[in-house]
Amino acid sequence: MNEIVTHLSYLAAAALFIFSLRWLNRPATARRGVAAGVAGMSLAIFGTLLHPEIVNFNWIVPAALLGIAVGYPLSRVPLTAVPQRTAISHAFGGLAAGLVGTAKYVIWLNEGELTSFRAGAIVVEVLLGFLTFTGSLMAAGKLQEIIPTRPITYRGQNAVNLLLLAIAIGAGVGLILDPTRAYLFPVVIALSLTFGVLLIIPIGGADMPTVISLLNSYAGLAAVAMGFVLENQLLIIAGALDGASGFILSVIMCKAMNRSFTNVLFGAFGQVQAAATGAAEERVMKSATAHDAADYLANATRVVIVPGYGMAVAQAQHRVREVYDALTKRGIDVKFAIHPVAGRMPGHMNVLLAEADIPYSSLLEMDEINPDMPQCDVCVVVGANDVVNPAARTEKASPIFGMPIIDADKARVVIAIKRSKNPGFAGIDNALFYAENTVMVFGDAKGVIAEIATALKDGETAAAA
Amino acid sequence: MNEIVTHLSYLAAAALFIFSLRWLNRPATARRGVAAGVAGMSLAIFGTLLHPEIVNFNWIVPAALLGIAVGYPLSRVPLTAVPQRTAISHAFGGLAAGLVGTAKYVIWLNEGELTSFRAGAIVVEVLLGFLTFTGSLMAAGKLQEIIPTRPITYRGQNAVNLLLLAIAIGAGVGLILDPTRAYLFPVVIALSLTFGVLLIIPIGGADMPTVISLLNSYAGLAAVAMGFVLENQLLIIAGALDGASGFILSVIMCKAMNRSFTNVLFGAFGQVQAAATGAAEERVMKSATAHDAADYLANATRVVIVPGYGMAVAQAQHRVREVYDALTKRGIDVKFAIHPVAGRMPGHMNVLLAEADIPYSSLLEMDEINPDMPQCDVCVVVGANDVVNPAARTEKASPIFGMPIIDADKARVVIAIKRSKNPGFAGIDNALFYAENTVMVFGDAKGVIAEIATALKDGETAAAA
Amino acid sequence: MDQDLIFSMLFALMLATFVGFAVIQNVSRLLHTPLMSLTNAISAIAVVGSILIAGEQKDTFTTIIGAIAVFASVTNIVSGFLITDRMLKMFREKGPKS
Amino acid sequence: MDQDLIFSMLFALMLATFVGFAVIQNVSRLLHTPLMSLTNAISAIAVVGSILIAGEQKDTFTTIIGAIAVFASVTNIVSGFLITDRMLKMFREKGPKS
Ligand SMILES: NC(=O)c1ccc[n+]([C@@H]2O[C@H](COP(=O)([O-])OP(=O)(O)OC[C@H]3O[C@@H](n4cnc5c(N)ncnc54)[C@H](OP(=O)(O)O)[C@@H]3O)[C@@H](O)[C@H]2O)c1
Ligand SMILES: NC(=O)c1ccc[n+]([C@@H]2O[C@H](COP(=O)([O-])OP(=O)(O)OC[C@H]3O[C@@H](n4cnc5c(N)ncnc54)[C@H](OP(=O)(O)O)[C@@H]3O)[C@@H](O)[C@H]2O)c1
Repeated sequence: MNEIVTHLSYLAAAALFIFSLRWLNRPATARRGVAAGVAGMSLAIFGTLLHPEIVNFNWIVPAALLGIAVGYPLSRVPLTAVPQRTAISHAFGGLAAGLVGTAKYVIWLNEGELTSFRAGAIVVEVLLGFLTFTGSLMAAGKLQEIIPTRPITYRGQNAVNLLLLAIAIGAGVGLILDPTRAYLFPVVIALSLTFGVLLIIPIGGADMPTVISLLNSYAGLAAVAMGFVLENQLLIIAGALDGASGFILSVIMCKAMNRSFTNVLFGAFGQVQAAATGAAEERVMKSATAHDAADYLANATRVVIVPGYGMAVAQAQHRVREVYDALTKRGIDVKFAIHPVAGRMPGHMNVLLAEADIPYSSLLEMDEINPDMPQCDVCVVVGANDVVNPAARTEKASPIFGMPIIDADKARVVIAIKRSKNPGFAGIDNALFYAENTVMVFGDAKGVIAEIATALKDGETAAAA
Repeated sequence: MNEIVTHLSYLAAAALFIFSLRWLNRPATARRGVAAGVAGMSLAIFGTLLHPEIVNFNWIVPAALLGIAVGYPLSRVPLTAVPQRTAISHAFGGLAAGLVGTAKYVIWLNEGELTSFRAGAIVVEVLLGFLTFTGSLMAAGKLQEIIPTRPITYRGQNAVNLLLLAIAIGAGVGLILDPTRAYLFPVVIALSLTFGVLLIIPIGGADMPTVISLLNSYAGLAAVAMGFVLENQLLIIAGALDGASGFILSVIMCKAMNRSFTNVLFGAFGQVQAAATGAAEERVMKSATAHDAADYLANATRVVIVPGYGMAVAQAQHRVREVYDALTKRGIDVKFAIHPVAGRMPGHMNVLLAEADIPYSSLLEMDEINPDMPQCDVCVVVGANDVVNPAARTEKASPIFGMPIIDADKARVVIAIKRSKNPGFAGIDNALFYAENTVMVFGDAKGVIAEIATALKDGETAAAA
Repeated sequence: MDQDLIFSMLFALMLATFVGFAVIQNVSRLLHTPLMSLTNAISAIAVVGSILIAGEQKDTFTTIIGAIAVFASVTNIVSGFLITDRMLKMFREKGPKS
Repeated sequence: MDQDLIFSMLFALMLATFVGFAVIQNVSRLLHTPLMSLTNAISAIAVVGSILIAGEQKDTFTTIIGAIAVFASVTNIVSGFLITDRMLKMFREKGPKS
């Protein structure tokens, strides 16, 4: 009887998870999607707690409470830290998978219930799980810049990795052939943990978001493997959904950067940093004050704002909103140009601007806005860099060559707001900032934008004077 | 070993079926979809033939050959007969499901392997299977007009049907409670056969296409039930795909006719025939010759052609193509307005016009073309009637009230080609044909259009003269 | 027959229904007639069951009706796929000629 | 463990992958960040396995790592769903104000 209830709740949970993602297709139904997800998860847990094998909750309850205690604060991090949070929770996911796999192995080993199939499934689960664990921690570290974001490479790196991989596979096969070869199991664990580290080390910080999505799908696959271990379809389905999502997102990002997976994973992207920035100093930038910027804006009729990672760092979205309001109040048409990889996550800018209550009807995707850029009077680049770097169009040599960009340079006047002459995430110089029609306003985005906003509101601008 | 091969081929088959439908999303990949379908089916059969239970092929091979012999001609029917063919093959599908269910019952009964679950699954399979069988035959008959297309109703009809349904369910439950109650099985079969007939009788010919789609999904569900009987996931998946398709298509049709399922199934739609046509005679129609029509066309700049069932009956699509060529050669812009339920199947007109090699870029859906109708100089209605009947917009009383239509009446001049003053499928009068700006050209569509085409080609039109 | 298998079939049904709706909704209106005949052919998957019955030959009665089922399903497979392909052959991308 | 069950799981995997791709591809670009955190929460379904291990209590070692797994999964569930909802709350349809 209980068993049937469990089965039914798993069935319902799987369906709810699918609806959950389905409803995420547009903002109107998105929150219902979350509700469905929560319902599904609750059903899954409920169904699990009915399992007769569970002798008591003495360990489960405290662990769960601790999880809630840690989970809640993790959900309140500033939006700029979302990528790191995501990475960390992938780490947790991977850890859980790895541990469950290990436990199952130990239990079945003692009970002599190990089949080759089970051993195989466990090996895959443990490999993916622990690899995701350390890999995600590394990624989080690089995003938080605790670990040097530069790709770290050394001679024979690939050789070493391949060797380790070979050993890991060997050990795995060994376990499948004779599941009781317990001594091989720690080897698999150790190797997958090391592997996670070694795979991330040579990848530059600029590619971490892509890596995170990839780890996302690994975590999903680990869940799938767990499903095969526990003979549980719900795990397989939820895992597959997760895997698909992570995969699709990373593909989208690679496309938006015009890079291949292999290039992202082994390209050691972002090394050129030093070299590139060296060249920067020679040419001159025209710098201006926030007040000048306000004047330009006041006299424009069509304004396009290009937000980038800098806006996120500075938490400037609310100030940007003030400028948006001030301008629209003056009857000036203001649009936001959202590059698919602006910021550090897909959709990063959308979330920030939504937080600042900017109607998403005025957020345009790159492809929609580019044709209109030549008609744009003033283009304000708020802490964006790579996504408006014309080198992507022109310089074959550039590491971002071929990456579709927002044609900020086509605007009549470009106002670029950033703190310094430093390059962006890709670590390369940006010709836009030296262009004829560009003026730089140096300073923290939040401060600068705030000044502009006040200038516009007090109407103490050339136009109003 | 064999077993694994079978499992694998079923798995691959299921995936191929999904791709098959996926690739049908656009004409470019559609034929690949058929290839995938064929591959999937071949794999499924291959995997099945490996089953050890199969003692010999003495019965299978001849039966299959006979099937090929009958199937081939069935695939060569004229496109106008496609609805009937579809109905017939649903009948075959239902029959197969019903028979397999029956056989399984008998076999398991003798071997004493009947469980309640199996009995239940079999009952569902048999019910749906045989119901689809007779129902589809009836539908085919009505479409072929062997059986009177008028809805046949009598007092207490629903009461009778409900009673039968109750008995059927009772018998089914009886079998589930005690699967060995063999005497109940024939009752179920008999009832489902009768049911198929009774359900279709009260439905008018005009609704047969919707009914066919519905039967399509019943056939799918029967396959699903068979899957549960044989514990075969491939059957479940293929059946579910089929069920979804049939359901979606019938919903689309109902929407396009602004009718509800219940109204379609129990509305006895199309009875009003006689009554409605009675009114027709009073008002006058302006009739004209094919030659006049050619003149109108030659002097137009924007022409819209509205094809309907009549074009299909007359097989006039190739002549229409000639007119299309002649007009475009004269630099006249010609578009086709396709109503979602024009003809007798969803997409009926698209297939016919595609057969006549008319680029589908010039086929516009109702919603696309309606806004432009007022700018249309001449609208040629070729054997269409209900789909251009303004009553749907104006007359609350009309059975088709609220059905979205193509606004032919908004065109400057309307040329309507049909054989007589008879009403269309819905059996109701059409004000369009009496309108100020409408001229009727009576005659078989093929003949009339052919005349128009020659007139246009020989350039012996008012314009050219 | 054990629960796990029953439920694994229910899972398949649930998932396949989602797939079905997702896939069919993307089929171009242009191709709804071919869609009908294609799903038609696919639903002839009943051939699997038919072959088993006609092949097991437990007794004459079931063998005969099994054979009839094979005949019916094969008919659908052949006619369904052939007519679909026949229709699709007609759809060719091309600009209006003049 | 018998074949039928293994294959029924493979069927589930195959179908779920199709569903996943179909569903995710329809997610609006606007919501890709929430999508990441939502799938994140969903993949914490590993909680099922964790609870079983921590509940069976076969031996201290497995019980402890089971408990750790429960902790890790619950953390993801809580933070994942909460942050997703927090982000989505910000998306409100409205015309630009003036
Ligand atoms: N979004 C994704 O999913 C994703 C995925 C993979 C990779 N990426 C990469 O991330 C990058 C995104 O491009 P992006 O243009 O958005 O960002 P970016 O290229 O990293 O440039 C950010 C700019 O903001 C400025 N900045 C930083 N903090 C600031 C502050 N407090 N106030 C004002 N300015 C500040 C920095 O210049 P200063 O230091 O001089 O201030 C920097 O030039 C691309 O290279 C993309 O390939 C994104
Ligand atoms: N397509 C679908 O999926 C679907 C589904 C459900 C219902 N239906 C129904 O089917 C109907 C379709 O509307 P429709 O306008 O396409 O067709 P219609 O309303 O049935 O009208 C067809 C017209 O063509 C004329 N006609 C017949 N044979 C002809 C020939 N050889 N030459 C010239 N004219 C000929 C008939 O008039 P004469 O007899 O005077 O020639 C008739 O008025 C609607 O009522 C719709 O609801 C369609």
